[in-house]
Amino acid sequence: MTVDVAIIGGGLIGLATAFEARQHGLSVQVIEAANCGRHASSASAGGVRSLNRHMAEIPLARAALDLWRGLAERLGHDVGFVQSGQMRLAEDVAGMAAFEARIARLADAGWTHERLSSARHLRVRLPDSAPHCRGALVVDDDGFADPLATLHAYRCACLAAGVTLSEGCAVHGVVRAGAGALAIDTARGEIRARHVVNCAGAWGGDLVADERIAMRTAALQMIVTAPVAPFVTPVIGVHGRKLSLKQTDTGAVVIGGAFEGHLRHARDAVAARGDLDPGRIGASLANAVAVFPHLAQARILRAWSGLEGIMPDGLPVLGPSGRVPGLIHAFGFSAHGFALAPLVGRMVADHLHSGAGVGAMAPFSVARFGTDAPARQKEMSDA
Amino acid sequence: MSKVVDLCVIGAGPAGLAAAARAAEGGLHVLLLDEQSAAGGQVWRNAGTALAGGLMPTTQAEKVYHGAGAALQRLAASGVDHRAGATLVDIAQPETGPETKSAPEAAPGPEAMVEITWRAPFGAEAPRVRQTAARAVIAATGAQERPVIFPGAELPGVMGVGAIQTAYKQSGLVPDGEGVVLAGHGPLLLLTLAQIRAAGGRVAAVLDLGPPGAMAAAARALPRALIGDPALMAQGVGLMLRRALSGVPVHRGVTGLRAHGTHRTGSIEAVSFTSAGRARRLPARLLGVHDGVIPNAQVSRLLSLRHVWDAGQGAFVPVRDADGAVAPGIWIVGDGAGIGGAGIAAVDGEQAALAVLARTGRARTRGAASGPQARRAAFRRGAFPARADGRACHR
Amino acid sequence: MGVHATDDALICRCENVRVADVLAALGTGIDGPNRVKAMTRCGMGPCQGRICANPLTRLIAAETGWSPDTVGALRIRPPLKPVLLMDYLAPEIVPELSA
Amino acid sequence: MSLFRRTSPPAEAITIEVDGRAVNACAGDTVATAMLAAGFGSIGANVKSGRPSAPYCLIGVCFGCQCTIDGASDAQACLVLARDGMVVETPQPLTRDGGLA
Repeated sequence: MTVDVAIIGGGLIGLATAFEARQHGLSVQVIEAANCGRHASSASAGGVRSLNRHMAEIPLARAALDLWRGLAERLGHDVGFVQSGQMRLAEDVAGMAAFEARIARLADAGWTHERLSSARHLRVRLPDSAPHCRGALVVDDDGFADPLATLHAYRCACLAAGVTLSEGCAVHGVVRAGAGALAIDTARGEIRARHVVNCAGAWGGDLVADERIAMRTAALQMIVTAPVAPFVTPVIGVHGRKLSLKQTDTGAVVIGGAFEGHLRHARDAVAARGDLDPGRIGASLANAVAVFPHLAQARILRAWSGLEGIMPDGLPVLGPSGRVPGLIHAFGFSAHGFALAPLVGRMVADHLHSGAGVGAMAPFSVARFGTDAPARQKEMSDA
Repeated sequence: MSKVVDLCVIGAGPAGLAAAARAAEGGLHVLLLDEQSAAGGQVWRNAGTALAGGLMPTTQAEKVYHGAGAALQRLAASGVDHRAGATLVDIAQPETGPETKSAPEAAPGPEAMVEITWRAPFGAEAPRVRQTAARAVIAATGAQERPVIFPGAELPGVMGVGAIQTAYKQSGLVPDGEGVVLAGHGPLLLLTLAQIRAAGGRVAAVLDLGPPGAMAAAARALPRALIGDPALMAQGVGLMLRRALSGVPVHRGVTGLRAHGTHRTGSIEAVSFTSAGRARRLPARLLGVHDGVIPNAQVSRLLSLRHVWDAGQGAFVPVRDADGAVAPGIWIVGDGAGIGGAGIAAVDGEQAALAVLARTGRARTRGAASGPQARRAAFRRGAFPARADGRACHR
Repeated sequence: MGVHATDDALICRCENVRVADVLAALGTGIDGPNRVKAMTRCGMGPCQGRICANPLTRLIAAETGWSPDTVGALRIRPPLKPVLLMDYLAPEIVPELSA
Repeated sequence: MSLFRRTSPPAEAITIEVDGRAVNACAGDTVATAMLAAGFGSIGANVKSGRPSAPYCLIGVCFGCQCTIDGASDAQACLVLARDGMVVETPQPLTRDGGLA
């Protein structure tokens, strides 16, 4: 029995693609080595961000925001989306200058969603922020959502819509299998499909023997504190500091910022995990306290890490494979894929259904990694 | 001063004390971290004060703290750097070989370091988190009471029977006045009942949560289960328990336990339950509950080790090799590896220390490996009863 | 999981998660302690499972009929005890074992 | 009326401050056993509901006695030896009888 679409990887990207493909009436099977959302999806701070995006990703991020606003209703489950806005603070004149340059560059490309906020506004909106902060880059209609609730919402919606979910089923490779079909070699035997979508995250680069894509696996560390009195609604980043900070409705503060832990068993998607590096946790916390001094008194309850696939140029691989007809890549979101998941799911599903939409995915095509393509200057934005 | 310690022991109960002292006597440089305020763990809590007559009559102290005095003197003489009040924060397993997607993971070499992150004792100057590299780690973090889940369990006025024991050993406190009810089963409940009555306190009722016959079995098991030296205790305690139970209403086969009260007041108002088919409600101020003890598995879970469910203990235990090793450079000993009581814990600790000494080529002939091994087997064969206190039936 | 664990009993006293909340999560196809934790917050409090981990595994086993080994247990994360942020800012290396 | 009474011979007397009030205790007590002996039926408070919580385990497992001692808000009263002059602040002191009267 050949399924219409087989999706390799049960993270948010895979589940979103599965759900949207079902809406087009396609038969869908998700194949996940561990359990859904085991890695990157559960290590996200949940930022739904178009602020400070790489230029090529801005159209996706802005379009994704529209989907997030209606996502709970579409899936029939709460995803915890809050339009809290996102802010990126500047601690000095150089930071503000960089923001002004950024806004000018965006204006040239016709984007106006990012705006400058003065020190005075900052004092009013974030009274607990450190006095030396000079202002901020702000997107008012950005927000955040609850990664675990979103994962659960998509998983339930997929099951309700009739997606076949095969967890604990490792995939060893994908090969052509005659006209218009692909064969997926899995731990539980071969699965045939008309289309295959590679949503394998940190393991996406190894899936196709003759289309290997170099990527690095990083164990990104997250920290959560015990609840403290409400002091911030938007998600906070800082120019020149690795920090992403958010306060949830329970009052807990979630601190991320792409500080990497120690990778263990990287090659095995089930056993792979990241052990924490106390020194780097200290650095991550120092960034948080530099901007919100009162957090020094907060209590850390838990720290964890999730494995992310990091691409050399910081951009995902999205679009048809160059070597295997019927295979679509959708991985390598380099620690900023959470916000894009609902949109990527729609784009890939629409492409599977109608064949259209390749143009919108062109900036992220796997072709950019052809042997002659010059190594892109790494313009990676913060998580 | 060396940049690295040879051995870091976590926990200063019977197992940790034996492991640290044996390793130091073998010439190792040992750091002993224990979050409690003094060495001895739970069974030998506050042993120093008690044995000096500061808490209870010394005759009673010698029974309750059998073996503690010797273990504390041995620690003092061994040169172990003991940090009371130091809390373990994290253990990072040794760096495996260079981790690249293409090169398979190389096993860590003998010199691979285990990185211990810990918090200095209360009152130390911030930042209190410290890091120490150790060639080996022995975790001896002991047991905890199994939490009993019932409506009202979180109310002030409800606490573990083990906690009532701890209040007695730490500060000589005994439940006072009306409405003291003990609910549960197992030896600890009976020992606490006896201590309350010996100190002139009254117990309003005992609710037996165990299956039929558990109370009698618990009485027989008490001497060995809780107090180190079985021979010394056998007769005296049995008699004490029969007297202690006299005159105390015991409700058998209790189900549907519920505590009633508000969070504002420092005690509960009543307990309700069903016994022999009849619904009962008793006024109560303090409810002590007990459903056995289980390993404190935080360290073994932190290390992502494999565990297996031990149906007899009703808890997971980490999978270990013969010496108690669970990973390269890491051992888990004592009740944290499976409930065995103070006697086995000390042997277990000694055994792991000898394995660490052997690994660093410093195994001394004195107390060679066969010694503790033989003692351990003997102890297991005869001294410790099969689990006698039964289990509350599963839903 | 003990005949006293009625629906209104708290299985996680740090996060006020009742037995009924865990049963509701199991009803939606969630089947492991760590996914129940993600859904209900059971085990996310300061004691990090010291009170709820054993009962949670036993409750899931009793409800699903699986063995506790199949059900598994809550993963434990550092720090093992809550630590003040300011205490964790620059972990000092302690090899010198002063008094 | 306290749930516990002392039965051991009097040890060295010390005084600690709890929510602004002087409390007599003994050397060798932990802050938790000192407060239980002095009639405090609860020490900590549930982080979400603010309702008072009491020691359940007394060995550092249940966090029912989490409070601020000498300015450190990560203290567990059952793990800290009581010292003369210690300042203890319980979370939500007004939510329990005998709190900040």
